[in-house]
Amino acid sequence: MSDNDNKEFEPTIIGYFCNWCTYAAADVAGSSRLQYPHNVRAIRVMCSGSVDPLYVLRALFSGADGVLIAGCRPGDCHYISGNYKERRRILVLKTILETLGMESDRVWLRWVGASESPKFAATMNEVTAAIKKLGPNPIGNAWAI
Amino acid sequence: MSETKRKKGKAVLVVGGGAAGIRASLDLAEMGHKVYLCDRKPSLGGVLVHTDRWFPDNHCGMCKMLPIFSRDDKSQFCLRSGLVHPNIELLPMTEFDSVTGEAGDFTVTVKSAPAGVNPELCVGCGTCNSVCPVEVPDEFNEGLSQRKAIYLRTPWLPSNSYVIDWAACTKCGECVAHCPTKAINLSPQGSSKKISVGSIILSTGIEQFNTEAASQYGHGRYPNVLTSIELERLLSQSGPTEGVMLRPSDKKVPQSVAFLQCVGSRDMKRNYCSFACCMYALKEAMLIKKLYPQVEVEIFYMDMRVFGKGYHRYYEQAKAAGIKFTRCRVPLVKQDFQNGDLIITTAGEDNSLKQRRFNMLVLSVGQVPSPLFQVLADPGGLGIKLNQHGFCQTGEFTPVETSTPGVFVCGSASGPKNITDSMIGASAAAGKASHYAISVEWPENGGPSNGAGTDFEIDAPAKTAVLLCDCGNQISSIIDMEDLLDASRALPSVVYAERAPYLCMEDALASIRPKMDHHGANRVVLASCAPFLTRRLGASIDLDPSLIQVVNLREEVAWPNQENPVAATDKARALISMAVERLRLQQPAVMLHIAMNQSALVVGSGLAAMVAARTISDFGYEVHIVSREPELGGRARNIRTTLSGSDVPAFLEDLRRTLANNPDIHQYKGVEIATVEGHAGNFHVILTSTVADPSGKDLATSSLEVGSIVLAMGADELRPTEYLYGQNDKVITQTELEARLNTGDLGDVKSVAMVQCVGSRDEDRPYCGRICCAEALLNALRIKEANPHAEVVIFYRDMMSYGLMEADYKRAREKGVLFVRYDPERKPEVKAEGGKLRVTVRETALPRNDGNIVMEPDLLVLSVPLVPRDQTALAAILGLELTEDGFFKEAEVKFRPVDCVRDGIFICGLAHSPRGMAESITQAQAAGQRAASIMAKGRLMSGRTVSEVKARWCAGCQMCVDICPYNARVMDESEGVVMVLEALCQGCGTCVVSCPSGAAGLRGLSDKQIMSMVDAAL
Amino acid sequence: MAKTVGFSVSDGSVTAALRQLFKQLFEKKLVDAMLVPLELPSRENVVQSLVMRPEALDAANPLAPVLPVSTASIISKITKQAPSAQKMAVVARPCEMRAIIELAKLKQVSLDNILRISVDCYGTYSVPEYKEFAKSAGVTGDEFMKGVKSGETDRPEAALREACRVCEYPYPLNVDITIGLFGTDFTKEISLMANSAAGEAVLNGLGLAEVSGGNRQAAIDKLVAERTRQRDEVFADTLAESKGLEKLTSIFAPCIGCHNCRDVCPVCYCRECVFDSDTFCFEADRYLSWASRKGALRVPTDTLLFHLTRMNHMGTSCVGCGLCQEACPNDVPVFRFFRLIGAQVQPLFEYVPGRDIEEPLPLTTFKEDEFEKVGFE
Amino acid sequence: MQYTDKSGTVTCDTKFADQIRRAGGEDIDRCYQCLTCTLGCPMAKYMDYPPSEIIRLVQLGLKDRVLGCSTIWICASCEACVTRCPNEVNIPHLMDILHQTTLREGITPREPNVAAFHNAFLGPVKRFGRQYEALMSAEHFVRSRDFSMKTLKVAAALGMGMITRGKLKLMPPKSGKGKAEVQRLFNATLSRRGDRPEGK
Repeated sequence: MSDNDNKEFEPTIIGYFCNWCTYAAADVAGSSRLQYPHNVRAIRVMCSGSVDPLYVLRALFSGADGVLIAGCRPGDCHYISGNYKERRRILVLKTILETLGMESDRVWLRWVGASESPKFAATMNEVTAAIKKLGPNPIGNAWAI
Repeated sequence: MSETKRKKGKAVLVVGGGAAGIRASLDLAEMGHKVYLCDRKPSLGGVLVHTDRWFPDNHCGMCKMLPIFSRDDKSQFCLRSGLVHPNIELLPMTEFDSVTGEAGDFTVTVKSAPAGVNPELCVGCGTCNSVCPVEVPDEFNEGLSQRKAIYLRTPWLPSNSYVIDWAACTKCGECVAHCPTKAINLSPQGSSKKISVGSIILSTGIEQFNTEAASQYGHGRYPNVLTSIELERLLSQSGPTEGVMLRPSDKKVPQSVAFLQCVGSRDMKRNYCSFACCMYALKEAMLIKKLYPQVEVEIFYMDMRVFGKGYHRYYEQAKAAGIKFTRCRVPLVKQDFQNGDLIITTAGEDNSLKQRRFNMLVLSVGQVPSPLFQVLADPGGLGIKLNQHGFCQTGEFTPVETSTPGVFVCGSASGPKNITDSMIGASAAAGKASHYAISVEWPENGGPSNGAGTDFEIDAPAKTAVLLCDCGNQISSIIDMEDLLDASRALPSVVYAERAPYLCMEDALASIRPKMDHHGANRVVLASCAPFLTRRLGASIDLDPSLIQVVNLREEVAWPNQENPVAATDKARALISMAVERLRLQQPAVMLHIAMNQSALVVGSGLAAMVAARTISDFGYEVHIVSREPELGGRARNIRTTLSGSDVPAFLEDLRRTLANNPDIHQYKGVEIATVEGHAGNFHVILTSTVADPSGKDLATSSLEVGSIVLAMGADELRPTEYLYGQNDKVITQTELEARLNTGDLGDVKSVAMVQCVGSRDEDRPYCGRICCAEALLNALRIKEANPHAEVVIFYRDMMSYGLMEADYKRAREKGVLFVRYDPERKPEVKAEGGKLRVTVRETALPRNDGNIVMEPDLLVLSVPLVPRDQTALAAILGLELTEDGFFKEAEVKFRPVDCVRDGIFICGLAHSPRGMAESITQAQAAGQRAASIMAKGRLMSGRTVSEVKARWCAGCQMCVDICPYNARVMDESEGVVMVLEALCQGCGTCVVSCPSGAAGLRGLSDKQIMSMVDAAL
Repeated sequence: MAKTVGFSVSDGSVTAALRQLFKQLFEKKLVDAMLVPLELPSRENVVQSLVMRPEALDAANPLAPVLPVSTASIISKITKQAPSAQKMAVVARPCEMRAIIELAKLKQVSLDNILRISVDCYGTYSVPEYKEFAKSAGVTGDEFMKGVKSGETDRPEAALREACRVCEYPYPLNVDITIGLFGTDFTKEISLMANSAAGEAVLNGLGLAEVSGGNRQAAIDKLVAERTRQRDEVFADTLAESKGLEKLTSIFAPCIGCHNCRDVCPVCYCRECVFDSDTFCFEADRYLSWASRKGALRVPTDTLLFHLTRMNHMGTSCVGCGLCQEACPNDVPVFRFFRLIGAQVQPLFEYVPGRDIEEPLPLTTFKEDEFEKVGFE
Repeated sequence: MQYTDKSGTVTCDTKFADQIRRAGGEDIDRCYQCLTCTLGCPMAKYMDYPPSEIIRLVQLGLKDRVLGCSTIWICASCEACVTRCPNEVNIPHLMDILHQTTLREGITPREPNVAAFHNAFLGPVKRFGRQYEALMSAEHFVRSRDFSMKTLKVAAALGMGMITRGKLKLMPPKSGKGKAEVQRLFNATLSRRGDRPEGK
């Protein structure tokens, strides 16, 4: 990427996408030629419920500007209830970050079903715009933590 | 027929690839049969792919149909994207043509439509579509949007290549000129081929009622009159409005929506009920309410047929959500030409006429038999018999068998159905069809697995090849491929990187493994297109799939970034680097299995238990029937005949004899289950006696080792507490009436009143008894038969004469049975006066009079529901959950209706929900098939991505055990640590997160791999 | 099940009365063993000890205001492998008892044959503070209680550990027997309350007369109100000092990654911590790549990540005993953060750690209709 | 079985219901009270019982109410109901049967004017084999017994207008070739009424 300071800040966002729903939506979004920002680097996981808050923290501490976890809509989880359990964990994580003033808004959880490619693209737009607004993740450059 | 005498073919043909066809094919394939699955359309899924969510829980869940065991060689992605199974050969755009031979040895000629696009060459780039000048209405969106003449049938690219609509194609040749892989041929020949199969399953489904035959509703003339499927598209994100409900005329969100029920059903031409429309209307209404709470939604209906498991509760939820219900059949629809609103006349409280205006109107259109049935019925075809309505004729005791031996039917082909019942019928049909086909031999390693013999040594250092696909120029025109090559080569562990114009072409694929060997590479990154597509490619490389990583450069990077090549190249670099990093830490898969005990336990004594037992033993497995009752037969012993006039005692006797004479079937009477330990494949069951004196010979004192368990316990008729039951001997239940009819001691009965929904559909028991309306119809008809002058009045709330039973409802009316609807707020009043019963019911058909019908019947018959026995203890023993109504919970309401959440346990009959006899038999056959199916392989194989425990780290807290939805984690009490039953593990990884230490891990996607990928991404 | 009996105190020594009570439990064969704080011969500390001979109870000092190790950790050590067939009473403070319940849910403690006896708790000193206190005091338990007048506190309060000063659960939740001091004149009589069938059986075995609860609740309410006030002050201070990455980094800057806080935490039960695992072993190149991205890299790495992860893991179960803070060699206010986080996350699930063995751990369960704003549809 | 409401208690007359069924109304039993007929009926708002209720009254054997209602005379036989009825209940035909039954039983029609017209209409048809409007008008005039000046004036004005425009022929129609057939039809129909109620 160019180091040109005048260039608009382009965040790097780690995406944890569920294999069954969100990743399917991502595929359809692509094949429908929906245009959406490039900032999310997706890791395809089997279930949103397998995303450990530690993975989220690790991404933020390593310098990701945001993290998006996306999975099946509530009730649609291929593994019955993984997304419900994830919802609680991410709630705890975001509460901790919020309490400590650590920009909990950098962590996103979204439900995107397999037939929701427009929502997938919209979510990409939404999360990218929101993280852009937040600016670079200060943890990314903090060497002393 | 005995197993040895039966002829067996090499495969099974499944005609029709909707939900039922997929289910039947998967069930057969899992039993080791080769399956041909043909469909007229270019893609599978039938009506399901048009809809996103289904009643009664508003959830998706097609993927839950997919096999639980040995899942690695099969689709492991959304079924909308396609079906992959090593034993299933898909024949898209292919129709049944003709057949010769007989059961066990059919030769079927199937006819494939001319394929203008060669699926082997089509890479799905879509160039053809973009240059095609023809636009026609898109049937995927029910004509609410346009498509080209060369197009994708559904938006889910991975499953299907482009197809040509010959009716629309002008053969201008633009697509041919532009196709980069020369995949298009505008004058292809259709082809036909002969396939040799032992049996055939018809899952051809039904057609949607053509609204031209109901022109009074204005569909097709008035833009804002939609069919229910059209509404599905309007509510779908993959639909023409991206899920925003915009009415067609002015593209505004309608503020009022009305549903008209029974369009194209329950009339003289279609004397049946379409089964699913009440529920799908409720579901659509609920979706609208959820998305647009301010929108007024009203349903105009005649009877709300909420007869299924959980349906009545759903209906109540809908009412609570503010959806309005008005009972009337709207005669016609007018349009306000000023604004496109629809005006209908509806009934007020007192049958007065009310003009109503709605912004949008939805027709709950019925299901009609497919014209294809006529072809199948043709003596030159399969010669199957059709019933009076034009559906495949089946028998009450042979619910999935057609009149032609070796030909079976499931789904709506034998009468309208919903998803649940289609799934049940499909498994039952698969079980039957299975007996006419040989099993494909299961290889030693547990299944056709790719590259299993050529795995690399564990712990050998990672040496990775990176292969970049240009996809013609689809990828390379956006992404700087040379830059990507350089970046890839610089990554740790990468031994070589190169690009190919088309990685998916035969020659490119064939060269991969030799080149890898040449470079000493033992892992490969394929940077090409969607992983679902590339799966096919991966399968043709002779390599353990665990050592292949796919980067989706096309759909994920190039296509969404057509205007931003620099960013796309950046992203591509990151994704490749992540994949390389993941592979660097990846070890070859170790597939594990658990041995299977090939015998089954059936719990229960009724019809369902007996049928399930026979179904399993038909596969040659040992069966143990365990019941608390002293003899088999259950409630069916009291039934002489059914609405279709079947001879129940003869069937029961035959069943009883078959079970008794089979040395592989062991009956344990007067016992119950004390404990169940173990898991699918190896259940250890201990039985205890329920009888005080343990000297009886039949009493089991020993334990049983079984591989699967079928729950088929019965239910009991409710003892009502209302309407003087138990206080007056003229007040009896339907079962008691039936007993009297059977013994003929009904006496000189001249007047009979029946009250429906006694003790059901109320606060205490908010479910429909499902079979009580059928019982009432049957008994009313029998009374009328015996004495045509007898007065028979049925007081009902909603006649649940769903599906083909509608004809019986009509028959009863024609025979003079009077049907009087009562309002649950004003229940019938019953008094005993001077030796007479006096029944007073408000006559709702004459509302203005506010009068009552007063009867002094000789008998008052109460239609009470079946109530499940208290199964709390058994549920706890089995580790299963009960529904709020006390029935056993299935793994998934729609797609896995006979499976339990705990693998290896299946439910049927009244343990699942109240069901009619044919329905119970079907479900028992399905449960039996499923139970036998998991035993078929003799062992259960794990997938490649499974969880594991580092024993030294495990503190034994068992949070993972509690959290695992598959009971794949168990406590090893002797070691104090948790262990994984790999074959049950589905690899979801929830356990890994629940474990605060590093004890739980996911083999194939470890913490370390993920964190390394994160670093690689940044 | 709620039965309250009176136990008279002679000579104004509540400690002597408790020793007598404990001995009676042995004499009447109501228990076979007892885990109870005994004063060390040096008198400098009071530590949990496993007593099987009643005469050892002469050193029992359950009211001594010190908490060197959480009893929950000890009970886990004793019962995890296999519970004893003998009946063992455990005498411990409310926070320890709550941690025991959390560990029982996590299968790290077996409650089989355990009789849980807890005391109303006025707080504890740090071990060094206690050592000072013990120098001048006679029987430390009695000496400490002298400063407490029916729920009023004067002298001891200021020196109490911060965790105790902000504790809103000074009374036991869900134990078998509560030794009630709040709202009683404990120089004359204390009350024993049974909260379970097992507890009631023991009280019946002692053959004591039933008494009314007195004004216990009022005393509790008063104390809790005061402590909640102090808690909120501490929360406010903590937030003022730490909110935002920069301040947070500086607060945690003294952390040397010794993990003492984890080791003493009663509910941090892992056999081995994920931070000691393979997941956190990296090649040199990985360290260098981080350093290159940030310009420099503090080592040992991940000190703040460690604390955040522990908050994620234990935040819902933290009972607020404060031992983590005691254990920190560099005075990182770890406890303050854990209490703060606990106070945020536990109410989300209406969860009070240690309240009820039947309540599932919040992260092992879910409801379908909840938190719809998180990951909204 | 009885039916009771504000206006009293009636014992259901099953024989009456059977009589109507035998007279060609057996299709009423197919009715499931969906109200399509009622909601689509252009005359419903003028009726005392909408069509769906007429069916139920017949089923219940509430003879007096059915035969004494205005609905059966108000029905315009437009056939909108039977066209849309899912059970193809021929309601206009039912109405005809009920007309005949009322007249035959000597019950005073609730809408005498309509009944009068009914008879006035059929009289000339039977006599001439086709309609003779002038005679029909005269007969209706007499049968309806409404000799008020107001009615006379309206009728005179209407009649004159029609006569001058050639819409109302004063001369009787010539006995055409259809006459015999029509009369045969009448006779055949009447002779088939073997099922008329006892004593009538």
